[in-house]
Amino acid sequence: MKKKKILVKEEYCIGCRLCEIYCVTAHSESKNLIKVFRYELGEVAPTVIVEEKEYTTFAVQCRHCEKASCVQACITGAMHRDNGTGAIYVDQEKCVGCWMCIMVCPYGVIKRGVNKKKVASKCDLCVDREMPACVENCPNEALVLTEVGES
Amino acid sequence: MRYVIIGIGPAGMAAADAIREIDEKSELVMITSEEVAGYSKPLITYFLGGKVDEKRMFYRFPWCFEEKNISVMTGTEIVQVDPNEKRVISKRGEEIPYDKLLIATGGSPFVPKIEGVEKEGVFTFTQWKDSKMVASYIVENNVAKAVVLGGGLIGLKTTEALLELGLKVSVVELADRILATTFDKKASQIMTRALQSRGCEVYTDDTVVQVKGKRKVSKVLLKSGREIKTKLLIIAVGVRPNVGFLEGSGIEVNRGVIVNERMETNVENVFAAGDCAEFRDPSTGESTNIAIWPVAFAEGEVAGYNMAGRPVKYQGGVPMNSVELAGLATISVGFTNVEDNGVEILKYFKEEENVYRKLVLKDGRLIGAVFVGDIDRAGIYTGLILQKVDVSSFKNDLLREDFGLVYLPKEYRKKLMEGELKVWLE
Amino acid sequence: MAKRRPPADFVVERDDYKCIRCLACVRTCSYGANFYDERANRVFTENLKCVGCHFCEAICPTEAILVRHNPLATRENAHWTSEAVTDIMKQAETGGVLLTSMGNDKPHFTYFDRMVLNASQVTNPSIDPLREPMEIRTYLGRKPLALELENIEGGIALKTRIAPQLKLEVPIMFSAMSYGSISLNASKSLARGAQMMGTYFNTGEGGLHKDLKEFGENMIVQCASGRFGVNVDYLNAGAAVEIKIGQGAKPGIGGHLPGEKVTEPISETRMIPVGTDAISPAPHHDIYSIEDLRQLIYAIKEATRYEKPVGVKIAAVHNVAPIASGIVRAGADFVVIDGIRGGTGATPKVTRDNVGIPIELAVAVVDQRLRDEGIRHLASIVVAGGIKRSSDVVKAIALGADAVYIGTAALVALGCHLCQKCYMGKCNWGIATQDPKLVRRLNPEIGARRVANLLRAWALEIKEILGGMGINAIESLRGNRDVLRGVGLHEHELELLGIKPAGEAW
Amino acid sequence: MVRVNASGLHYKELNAMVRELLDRGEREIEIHDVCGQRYIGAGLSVKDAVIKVYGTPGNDLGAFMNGGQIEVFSNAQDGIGNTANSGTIVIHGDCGDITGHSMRGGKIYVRGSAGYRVGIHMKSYGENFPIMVIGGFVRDFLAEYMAGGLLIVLGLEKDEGGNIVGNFVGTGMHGGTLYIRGNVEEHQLGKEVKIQKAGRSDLERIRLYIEEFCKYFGFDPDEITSGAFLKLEPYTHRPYGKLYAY
Repeated sequence: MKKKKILVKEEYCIGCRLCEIYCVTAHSESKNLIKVFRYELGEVAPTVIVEEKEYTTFAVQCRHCEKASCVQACITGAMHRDNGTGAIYVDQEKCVGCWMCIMVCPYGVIKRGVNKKKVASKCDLCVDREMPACVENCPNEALVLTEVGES
Repeated sequence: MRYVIIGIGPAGMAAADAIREIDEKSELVMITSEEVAGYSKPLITYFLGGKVDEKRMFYRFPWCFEEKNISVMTGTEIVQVDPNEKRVISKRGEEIPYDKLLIATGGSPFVPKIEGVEKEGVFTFTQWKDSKMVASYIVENNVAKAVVLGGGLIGLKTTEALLELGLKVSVVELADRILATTFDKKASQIMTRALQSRGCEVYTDDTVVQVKGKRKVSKVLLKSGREIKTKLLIIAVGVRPNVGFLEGSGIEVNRGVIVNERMETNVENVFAAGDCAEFRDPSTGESTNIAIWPVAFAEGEVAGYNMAGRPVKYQGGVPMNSVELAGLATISVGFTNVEDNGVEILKYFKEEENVYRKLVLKDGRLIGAVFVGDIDRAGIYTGLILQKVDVSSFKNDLLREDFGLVYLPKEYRKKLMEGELKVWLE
Repeated sequence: MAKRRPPADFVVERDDYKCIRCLACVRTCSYGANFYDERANRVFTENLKCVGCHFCEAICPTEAILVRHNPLATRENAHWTSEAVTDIMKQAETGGVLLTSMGNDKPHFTYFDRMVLNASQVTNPSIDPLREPMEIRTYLGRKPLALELENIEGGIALKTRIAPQLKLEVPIMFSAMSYGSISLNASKSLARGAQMMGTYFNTGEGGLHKDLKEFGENMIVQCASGRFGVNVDYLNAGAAVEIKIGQGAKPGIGGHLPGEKVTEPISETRMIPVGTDAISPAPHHDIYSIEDLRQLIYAIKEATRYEKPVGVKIAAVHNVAPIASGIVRAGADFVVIDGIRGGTGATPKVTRDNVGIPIELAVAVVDQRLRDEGIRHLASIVVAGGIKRSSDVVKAIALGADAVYIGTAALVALGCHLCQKCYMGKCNWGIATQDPKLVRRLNPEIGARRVANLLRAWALEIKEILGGMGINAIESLRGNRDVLRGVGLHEHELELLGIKPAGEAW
Repeated sequence: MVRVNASGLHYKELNAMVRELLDRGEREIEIHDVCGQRYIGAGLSVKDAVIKVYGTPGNDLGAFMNGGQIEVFSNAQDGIGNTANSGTIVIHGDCGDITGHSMRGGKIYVRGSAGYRVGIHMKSYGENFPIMVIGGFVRDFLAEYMAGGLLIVLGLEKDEGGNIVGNFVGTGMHGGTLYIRGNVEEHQLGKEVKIQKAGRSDLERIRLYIEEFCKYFGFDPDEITSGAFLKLEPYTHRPYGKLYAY
């Protein structure tokens, strides 16, 4: 199984945070930057996080770990690995918001959903797109999509 | 090869998964005393509160067992393990042979000696059936007020569910504060206030000494002399490893079943994992019985791999809990109540927002963390605790609001980002 | 009295409907021109701080930003231009020499644009470079007048010893830009690009950063008057050594990297203490004559065991032909001539805009002079200074060059928008800066790809043009001025260029 | 020890011969009958090599040198130690212009006097720290653009006008230290240098090099250090900081 993986190239992140904006837009209703800003903010939040300290900046999103603590810790089975893509998704219908996943994720990349649903929200590798929005729109290729594993 | 797993909780299910990862063919039998298999126990309070329906109770749908070629025996209480004959015997007298056995029977509720505790309307709360019974009892008896004995996690999660149902609830806790074993004083205090603000009464340094009423509960008498009118008393003072049936089997039991880092008991081909197991750390000689879901899952996985022949070692865990009560999310990881000399405490409290963070450091390493209100990115701290990372170089950054991976030493971050760190297993 | 303040050079216009307050422009402007007002929830620009680098425009995800020119709107005056007036304002304020960067931006005549190329029609059929062999590989270095062969057992061998050569798969190299004047990521981009395309980049006189050592086979090391970072290991680290006498952007004057830019890594490559000025004297103080130049050329040849070509770079000035002749006679294996449009990281504006001569004339007269003296084969000619498209390369070679150097064109490929503020060290594109936060903006993987793309595209175009003329090897183009015709040039200029006016047949 | 006769050899042949000997592992080479051959020891990088030169070598002796020792038993020409990185050059006679041009490390000891622009653009970096000691006098533009290192003029001989140094001493100097034994007039200095009397710590600092000088040429260090030294240093490391309008 070939598995998509986003590489984070810390040395090339310029801290523009466009990845966040495109992430939000990709997961929005309208898929339009301007409309998202005008009408949909508060309903979607980015699942990529940009960190910044002095000269160091980088974007980080769910690593879709081999041994995923979040999947192990999930009490509802909402957090699961898709056997097709190898990625980890959260089934928001199942999630009860116990935040066990937030407690155990060593990357701190699972968020409490921003909309009325108090359920976990995380990177889904943009399942419905060829290229995750953050990767596609990173102006300096600080996020790079690779495929690991055998085909 | 025939694997037998007693108990279908997280440990049992993780073990089954691990076994099937390696060995798809061999016979695998899972046994539970309950009538349903594959549901998630921590969800029973959510079920009571109406947040989770019947369908979503299932962590694993029955068809998953079929898909993985697992035979499930429900309603089967095991009363004896016979390692000499390599079999287990059920209450009904069935003899089930095994080649490899996993004991993952979890815990059973502890009921203190209280006068009148046998009356109708007194419940423990550890199984789905408890939840169902309480739910129908409330409806049938028009219960408007409940008393919950025990201010620990199960007690409070039950309280939360009862509040959701519109009941008035009084929590009675023997210790001087609620959440005494898992959270620190400040967190307890914040949570107490949050519960109180929702109309919940909290009595600490107190306990129920007598249940009054004819056939059914009508009021309870507290040690302090206070009487509370109630039709419902839920006893949630804790669980004990469910190991009584092992008596005479030769399997070493202390509080729980003693296991080594491969989840092996002293008896060959018999493993134990989860709430019923007591991990004896070979490097320290200390024994721990941490009854939480992630530990049960990890132990179960280790047990499963070893049963199927892949030598894997358990790295040990720390207690950790996450719960949202009265709208306040809280997380506690590791040792948060330590107060000896060698310990350094870092704290951060924003009263108006009910945001509280506390970090416990020892010998330059993080050993505990408490988060109330703002729990975002708490897992980064959990990682630091589990990996025993030396945090002294960035100690002063730990409490920053924007604390994140960027403050970690570059080496650790690099390893982390490349996915080289394994948290639970070696 | 009101404060005399020069007007903002640029105005940043922001479409408030399109602005989504993502603040990418605020976060990334190294000049701090963009700012966000939280209470108004709006993004503004302090136009005076804007240098017109267009980074914000490029990063804005919704195209909400437009950076516009803002010439001083005084009464229109063809003589007292906006530039002339604002320059005076600045100097009246500071009393200093006006500093600038990049190449000459004055509307001097560009001869390349007044020369047209030939193509085959009927006679001498044109060649389709996509299907037929087309050779643009170029060797730089001393060539023998004739080849002597000898019989050996089993065949014939070359008896003549060929001097060391540089082998270029495309006749275009990246000109000298020091680590210090440009960032390490910019250097890495050029180095890797050169490696990808089989050509060379040049270290400039900043010494050699350890990360660039691996590109030695595609590197020319430069030895200039400051001798920064020059030692015997450095001389041997590349494929060739270039002695820099002059540079088109600042003929006759030295260089000066201000102490505040001599950071730890820069100090390491230049081999000077952190924080001290890096002064390159105007002349090499061991070179006051052609004879002295010969001395340095041979000192370097001795130190590199005669294994590497040694070139000399000069600015194109009035006397360029005899000087070039002297350089060749002094033993240079290649001569680099940098025209008046050559770029730089920092130079007095007055020098950049007024000193030197156009490269087209320079290469024509140098080539002619060397031919006349019968020494053209002794050295290759590399032409630099304002080469901006593939046709310039073709025309330069037809005028007598062997290859060209590109500097500005390569930087534009990397992102440069010619804001001419390199000397500020705040380059938003991560090119002319040492600020780690800005340097990381230039991902050398992207940079290398882009400069390689540029060379690949130019190489294809060069082949197209050669094919069109019925020429199948760049060798046949060199000094082949018959393929050029002048349009609207004076007779004497045509004479100097050695070309006929358009309309005149062979 | 090998002996090479340079008589009638072109410098290219001579230097190739020397390099070959070094490559073969020779570590002591005597070159006799040298007559104007240039670049002797250019690029020399063999740390324990010793080259002894008899006769008069040509320009750029020891250029780009990076280790080893060259000893010249007569006068030498221009450009000695040009852009040297390390190594030692000892001249038993006088030498010409731009001695130690741009040198970044290594040592040059000259028994006699030297020409114009001596020590121009000497610089130092890290462990590389150039030292030059001239026994006699030097001409104009001593230590021009000097950016680092240590330069000592002992004034054991004086020029036609009785001076130890010429005019424009330290013009453009922005680093390093220059010590002169004897008197220098204010008008002889470039505007970037300040002058003061050398103190006890200065003398301690230069004593080692004076002793080495005396060791090569047979002088008495006590006698030399008994004279009064002047110390010349630049006012700033940034002489041209305020020249530009942005």
